[in-house]
Amino acid sequence: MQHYSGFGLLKHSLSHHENWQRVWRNPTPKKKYDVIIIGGGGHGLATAYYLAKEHGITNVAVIEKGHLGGGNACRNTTIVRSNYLWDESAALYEHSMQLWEGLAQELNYNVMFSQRGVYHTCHTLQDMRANERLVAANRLQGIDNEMVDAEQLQKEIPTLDCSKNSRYPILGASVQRRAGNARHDAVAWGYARAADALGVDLIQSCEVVDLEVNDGKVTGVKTKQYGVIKADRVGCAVAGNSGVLAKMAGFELPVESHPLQALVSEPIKPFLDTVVMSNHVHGYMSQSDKGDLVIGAGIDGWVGYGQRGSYGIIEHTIQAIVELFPCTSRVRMNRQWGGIVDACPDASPIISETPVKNLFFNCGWGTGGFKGTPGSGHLFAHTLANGKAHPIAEPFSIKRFHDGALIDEHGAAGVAH
Amino acid sequence: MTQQNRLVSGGRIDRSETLTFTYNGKKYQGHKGDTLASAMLANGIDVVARSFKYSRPRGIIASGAEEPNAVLQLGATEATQVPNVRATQQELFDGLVSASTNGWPSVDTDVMSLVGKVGGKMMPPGFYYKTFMFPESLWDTYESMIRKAAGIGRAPKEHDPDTYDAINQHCDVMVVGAGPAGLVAALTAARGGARVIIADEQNEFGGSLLDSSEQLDGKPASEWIRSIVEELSTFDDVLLLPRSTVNGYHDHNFLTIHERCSDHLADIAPVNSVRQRMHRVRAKWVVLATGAHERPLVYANNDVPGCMISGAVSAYINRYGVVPGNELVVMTTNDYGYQAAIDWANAGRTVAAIVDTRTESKGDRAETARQLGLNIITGSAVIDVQGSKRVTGVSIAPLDESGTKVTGSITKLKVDTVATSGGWSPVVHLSCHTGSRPVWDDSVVGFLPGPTIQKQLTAGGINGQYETSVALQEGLDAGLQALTNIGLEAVELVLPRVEQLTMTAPMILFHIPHIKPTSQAPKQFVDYQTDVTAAGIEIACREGFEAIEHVKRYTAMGFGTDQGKLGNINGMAVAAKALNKTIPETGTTVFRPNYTPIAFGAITGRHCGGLFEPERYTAMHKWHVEQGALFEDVGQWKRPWYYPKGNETMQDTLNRECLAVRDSVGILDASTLGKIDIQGKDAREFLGRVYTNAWAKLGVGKCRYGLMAGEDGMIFDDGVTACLAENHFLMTTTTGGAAHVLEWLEIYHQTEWPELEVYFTSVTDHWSTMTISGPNSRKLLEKLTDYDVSKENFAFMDWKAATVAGVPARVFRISFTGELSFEINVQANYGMQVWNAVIEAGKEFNITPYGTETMHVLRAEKGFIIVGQDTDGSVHAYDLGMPWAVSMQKPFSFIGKRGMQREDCVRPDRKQLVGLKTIDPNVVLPEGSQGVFDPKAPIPMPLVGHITSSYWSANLNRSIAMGFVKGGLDKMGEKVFYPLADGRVIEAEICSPVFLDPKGERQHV
Amino acid sequence: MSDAVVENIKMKVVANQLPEDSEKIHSMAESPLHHVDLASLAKQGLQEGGVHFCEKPLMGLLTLRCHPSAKQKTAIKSLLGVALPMEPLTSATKGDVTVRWISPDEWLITLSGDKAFDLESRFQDKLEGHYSLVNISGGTTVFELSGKDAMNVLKKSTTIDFHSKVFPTDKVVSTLFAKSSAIIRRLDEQRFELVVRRSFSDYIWLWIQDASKEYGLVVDA
Amino acid sequence: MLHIYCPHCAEYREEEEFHAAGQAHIVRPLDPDACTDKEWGEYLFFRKNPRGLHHELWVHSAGCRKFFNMTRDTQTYEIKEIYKIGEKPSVVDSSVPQEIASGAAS
Repeated sequence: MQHYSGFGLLKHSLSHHENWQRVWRNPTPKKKYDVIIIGGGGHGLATAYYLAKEHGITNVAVIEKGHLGGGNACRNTTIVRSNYLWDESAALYEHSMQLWEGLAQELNYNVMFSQRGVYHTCHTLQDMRANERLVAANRLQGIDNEMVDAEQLQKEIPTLDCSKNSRYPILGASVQRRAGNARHDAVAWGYARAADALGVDLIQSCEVVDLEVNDGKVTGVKTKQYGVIKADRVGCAVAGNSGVLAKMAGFELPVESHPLQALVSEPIKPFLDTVVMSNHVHGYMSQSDKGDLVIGAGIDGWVGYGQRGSYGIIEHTIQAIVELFPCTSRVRMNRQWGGIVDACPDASPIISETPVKNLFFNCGWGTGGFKGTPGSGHLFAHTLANGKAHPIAEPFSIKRFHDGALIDEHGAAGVAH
Repeated sequence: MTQQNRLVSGGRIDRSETLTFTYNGKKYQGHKGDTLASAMLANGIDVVARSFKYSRPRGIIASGAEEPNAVLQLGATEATQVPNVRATQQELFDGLVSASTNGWPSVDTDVMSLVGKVGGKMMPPGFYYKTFMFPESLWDTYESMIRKAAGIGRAPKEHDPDTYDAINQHCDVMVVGAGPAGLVAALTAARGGARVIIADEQNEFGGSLLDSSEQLDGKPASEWIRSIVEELSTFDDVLLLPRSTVNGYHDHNFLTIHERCSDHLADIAPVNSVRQRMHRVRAKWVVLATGAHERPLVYANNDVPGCMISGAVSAYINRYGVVPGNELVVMTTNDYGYQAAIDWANAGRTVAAIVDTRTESKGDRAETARQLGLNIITGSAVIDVQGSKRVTGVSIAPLDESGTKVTGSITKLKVDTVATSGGWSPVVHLSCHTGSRPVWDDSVVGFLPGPTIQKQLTAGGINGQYETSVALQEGLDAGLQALTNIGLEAVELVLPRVEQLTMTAPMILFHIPHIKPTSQAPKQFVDYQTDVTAAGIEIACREGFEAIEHVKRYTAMGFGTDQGKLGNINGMAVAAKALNKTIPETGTTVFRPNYTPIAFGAITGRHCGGLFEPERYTAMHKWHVEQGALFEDVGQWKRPWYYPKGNETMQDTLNRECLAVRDSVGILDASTLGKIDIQGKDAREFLGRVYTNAWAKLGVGKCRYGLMAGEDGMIFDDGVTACLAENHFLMTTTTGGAAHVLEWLEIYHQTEWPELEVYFTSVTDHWSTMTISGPNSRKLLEKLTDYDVSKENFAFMDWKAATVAGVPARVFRISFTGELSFEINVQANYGMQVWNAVIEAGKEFNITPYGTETMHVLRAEKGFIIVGQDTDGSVHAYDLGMPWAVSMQKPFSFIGKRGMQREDCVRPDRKQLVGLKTIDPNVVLPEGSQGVFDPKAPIPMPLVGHITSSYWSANLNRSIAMGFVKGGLDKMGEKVFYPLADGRVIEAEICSPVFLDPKGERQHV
Repeated sequence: MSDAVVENIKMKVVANQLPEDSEKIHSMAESPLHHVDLASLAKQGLQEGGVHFCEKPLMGLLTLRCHPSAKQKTAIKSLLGVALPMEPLTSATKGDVTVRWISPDEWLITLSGDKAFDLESRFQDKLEGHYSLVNISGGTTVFELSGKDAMNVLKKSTTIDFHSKVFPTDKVVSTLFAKSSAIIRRLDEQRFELVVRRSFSDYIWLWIQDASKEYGLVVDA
Repeated sequence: MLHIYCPHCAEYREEEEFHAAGQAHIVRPLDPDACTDKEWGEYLFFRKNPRGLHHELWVHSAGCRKFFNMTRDTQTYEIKEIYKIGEKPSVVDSSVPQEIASGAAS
């Protein structure tokens, strides 16, 4: 793998950048792999990378029907945090957070992970209780999280309206200072480049049309472009298509796919160097290194695979942002788009074995997918390598929807963005 | 300062009205009818911006929404600042203040440009992914540097003084674009009796006709436009919206239109009027007549001020009477390009040459050019440009047939303006918003709207039809088709005569070769605003970013505020060449709302400030305000939180209110509790199915507390329900849960048990509810009613119809405080007066109004739960230690029964709600504190449950708390430790949550 | 138990909710916008404008829920003096009684405030079978918007199409109004009636003032 | 923005007036106590979630407050049909087993 560095840039600039290597190959698939990962998004690529790096399994293919990182990986609002409530999810997302730290160096690809802090504003006593509960839990779980009062908050974020006269005055906030943003495309590309360098075949524009299942056991995948490709184990990391894949395998999931919208303003001079989320007025915002205000909108209430939702959601979100940041009223919205989130009833993901032997699913991340990418890949790789879940992943089995051991993250944290 | 580029006559500007505007602190003049851009060009302003990455000087390229460079900061005051306004779309008004956004010390002399020159080579696409990684610790520093360079304009620091509006519209036919095609389509539909809306982003209707010197019926186009607009305005059912951009085309023919009502008049809207208005349109049929954008050609140094697209040159001359230079060279791949030269020559300025990349053109426009004696160089191209802040000359060289390489020697020409035309790109943006992908068409050399399920028609330029005569015909056809589709009769309409010009086929060429390979040639810009060059795209492809989406994301092509209107197609062509694929093979381009940017304020409309969300008030709200109550937001309700007196602290107030209730009597406004009237012979059965406890035997005149669970067994609401009569009940719910509970009852009735005879009606707002609580509450009530409210006649958990303060009331003897309590319900129109009467009568008992906080303390002293505070959707009745509220014997398997019996729900070590007494009675545990059994355990510590409710109890003169503890119900007397943020570890003992009057004697007196 | 006993069991509760003496009815009652003192606003405010507003306070409003059998229909007609409108989104008026279709099994009845109890008791006596009639007079109030721009204010506040082709006089819709809700009926070309919930009436009043600014709002006492 | 025909109000209204209530035709087991944890879990949480034709339960929450069913294409968002509670869909995906359209009260 060609090493990236400032000196490299200088060197290449002398040769007019004509000698840069390809970041990944374009292989034609082999007849058989030890592991096939369906889905070339952040989670699939991370899984492939850790399979090769941590478990030495390199006879691996990632099969992507479109292009790498073309799904939710490039459609999210790039927020990374680990301050979840329950021990199980806190452990999961903190595992991910620790992989985020140092990821750029590990991949030799600058994923621009910026630990600029994430604030959850509180607008009611109920909000305050929920966040104080969260902070207290996180501290004992070994996750940084703290409360700040409205006065302190106003100092830290001057453009945020912390006055008493708004409809739902801000009473305080919890803040995880290690949390922040990362460059979403770079995460997918960085993992892809590193996985490819370790020998993983990244097969783009290859659509899986069926799963080859013999007496309850998966033995390969049927693709539109290359026919059947055999595999000992198959892992699905296809956010937005989990239901479709499950249908191929002949079972249903406790998952519904909904449009999740986001939008950006035009680039303006940075005035917000952190991330602010309000579950009560339903809006959250950060400002990218390009100057765009990156704003997350709500989830549409109905199943939708169209990568677009309803305009009403955009209206409500922008109303919330103007309520929180009155100075944005004359700023202009540039572009909106939508992703497809696979939402579980308890707002926690599934990393699990399935009714079909050797077939494993990693899905249902809801709005937690991006921040979970490294951890998800790391744990799913463990599952695929050993045929059983890593202790951190165990609670996230499909089984919990039968025995009732749910990990309900919206109960306490409102909308679990 | 003189407008040196202004023609003495011609154009659609009003020379009699001179307007003064400011650019970068300097005053200039323009005329009514100018855009900021045309006025700047009239004044000979060349440099309007510095480029994002390389800080190169940039000038105005286009005349409309596609302009990438002239993006300015507007606003005369801090509060009225608007970032990133496109000068080509901003009408000039007197006193307009504008400024360029980048460049230090000024946009004309920018020191960063040196960095750009030197460092530019170090900044290929994605360079930041490849560096700033070492040492890891420095990333924050690197990033703050990057952020300093970020952004174009800036947000204001003060609150927006303007108001915005949104209005909903419905129509049969929505016509987007008021060019020749759109106007005819609209008129056809209108004459047929359709309800029509026609919107155009420009200040006046006419579209391309406004920019050209074309004649219709032998008269100037403007006269035809006027006649059409005049007729359209005579129809009641036609809405004409100039200055209105259709920004989004959403599912089921829902469109959003952004109307600028006052941005052309002043910085701030006139009194009582709105600055901008969103129209939310639901249309039966949509006619897209959005026209086309001209493509510039990609050639070396094509960003030097003075390089423009040829259509824009014509527009500035014909519409604004401005010639943006003196010597022009035109480079074109098609006949349209000639028009700029013709208009330029007719304006009396020098055309140095027309450089046609084709071997020849026999078209009418070329013929006209020849007759004007213009110098036409064929089979050649402008391969390079000289000059930095303004074009000083160009290099012209012959190309091979395919246009891929330079074949001969270079001739230099001295010019100050370069106009190029690479053909036109249909404006298919809106047709893509609902997921339809555009389709490449070789004959059009562009993308056309793809198949869609929307009820959509298209006409004119969007179909690749750029001749006025054809556009008019397509407009007519679209109008007629729309009429037929909605079942209306067509009415005849005669189209104007337009000269049909002959044309020679265009050459398919996007990227002009240089004598050096692209990687070594001077920068050839594809996307100006994001500084994406042809070389950059080649690098991306070379590195393996082959999908067009990869190319765009890696290079940032199309991510500017113009969203690649000029650059995307050229970029795809360059990528296609690099990957040696055709353009369709390379991919297609998707567009998303907005077509052009919209102020957040406009989308917010009136839903801001005091109208962001409703504030719900009870009938006694005014009284609470007058008493100086502080309020708690509960759902949308404003509930009195506590009533501070003098300089009491909050705790002082709570102590006073709490003691008053236990010692004498207090009064609470409980009107916000949800109330549902339930009638029908199966009402009782229904209650039995939706509550966890039994209702079969509840007698008339009796009340009972009930818990409501979901099918998963988890508690989501609770409340007291009274049996008013055999078939008639009144259910109360939590304040926040009222709407949800009503819908919950309805969904089960409508979808699962329609056979049950029962009706539910919300009466939350109908009743004013005031709770008088405390040992003196009976004495107080006696003063207000003749009804016998003695213990004997009015038992605990009974309700009675009685007249209170002269008003018929329903009085419930129920208690949430554990004291003797009466809940008086009267028709809300009488609430205020009855409340006053109670307060008056209560004076002798020193009646004390108390708010939600005191209510919470009092109920906690009794161990009563509050759903939402002591529950979080993950606990069932047994977790709450309320088995008495569950009746497993009920014949019908009530909602929640099966759920709460799942494997995980019957674990003995579940977190259970218990009382907690701190060992130090003076310490109040913070709510939310997390408990552990072993305070010495290493982090992460095993958490055993959190504190849900915790208060100082003035009555018990100690702190009290409720919280969850793993297996807590079997751990009475055991210790739990709460390590706090400040390092303290609070020790508490598990106890019953009933801290006061465990026998319940006080409420039974 | 014997039928005789069943007779005596009270099936539903109907009680007069207004003070006995008519003096008190008026002196004690306060409509939701009482504190706004519209009367003074009417005097002080604009006398001309595109939008007129007034509150019709203290009316009698009742919700009728029923799947009426033929027998019940006849009974209800004689009780109300007008037949239940069975066509969706229609209303019927006779004297001071207006009945609005709300849903296939729900109607909103308005009449003068002091007659609500009488109507309730007559239903109790005369109407047999399954139904529910609930007095919601205290929880609801009635606004009237009129004037040449009244429809524009409604278009800003709801997504309903008010074009007379599709929204003739007497048509009724239940819909969202800004971020609250309202039952809207057209009284004539330029007059509309809004039935709104008490707790939201302040919000809706504020909204109407704001949305009417550009046309000029006249308060009618 | 969906434009939805309310079968009770008999006219089209904007999406804002409605709430989606999830997959239609999920019948509450007649004898919950006889269900295994697995069966109850499936009833509670497991859904078809199809890309394509979907039978959904909606309520006209801001209008007549009545629930009804809708067959909608989750890819194109096209509404294929609206039908009342207790009725069966006429537009069905042949690859979907028919039990969804049988007997279900909702």
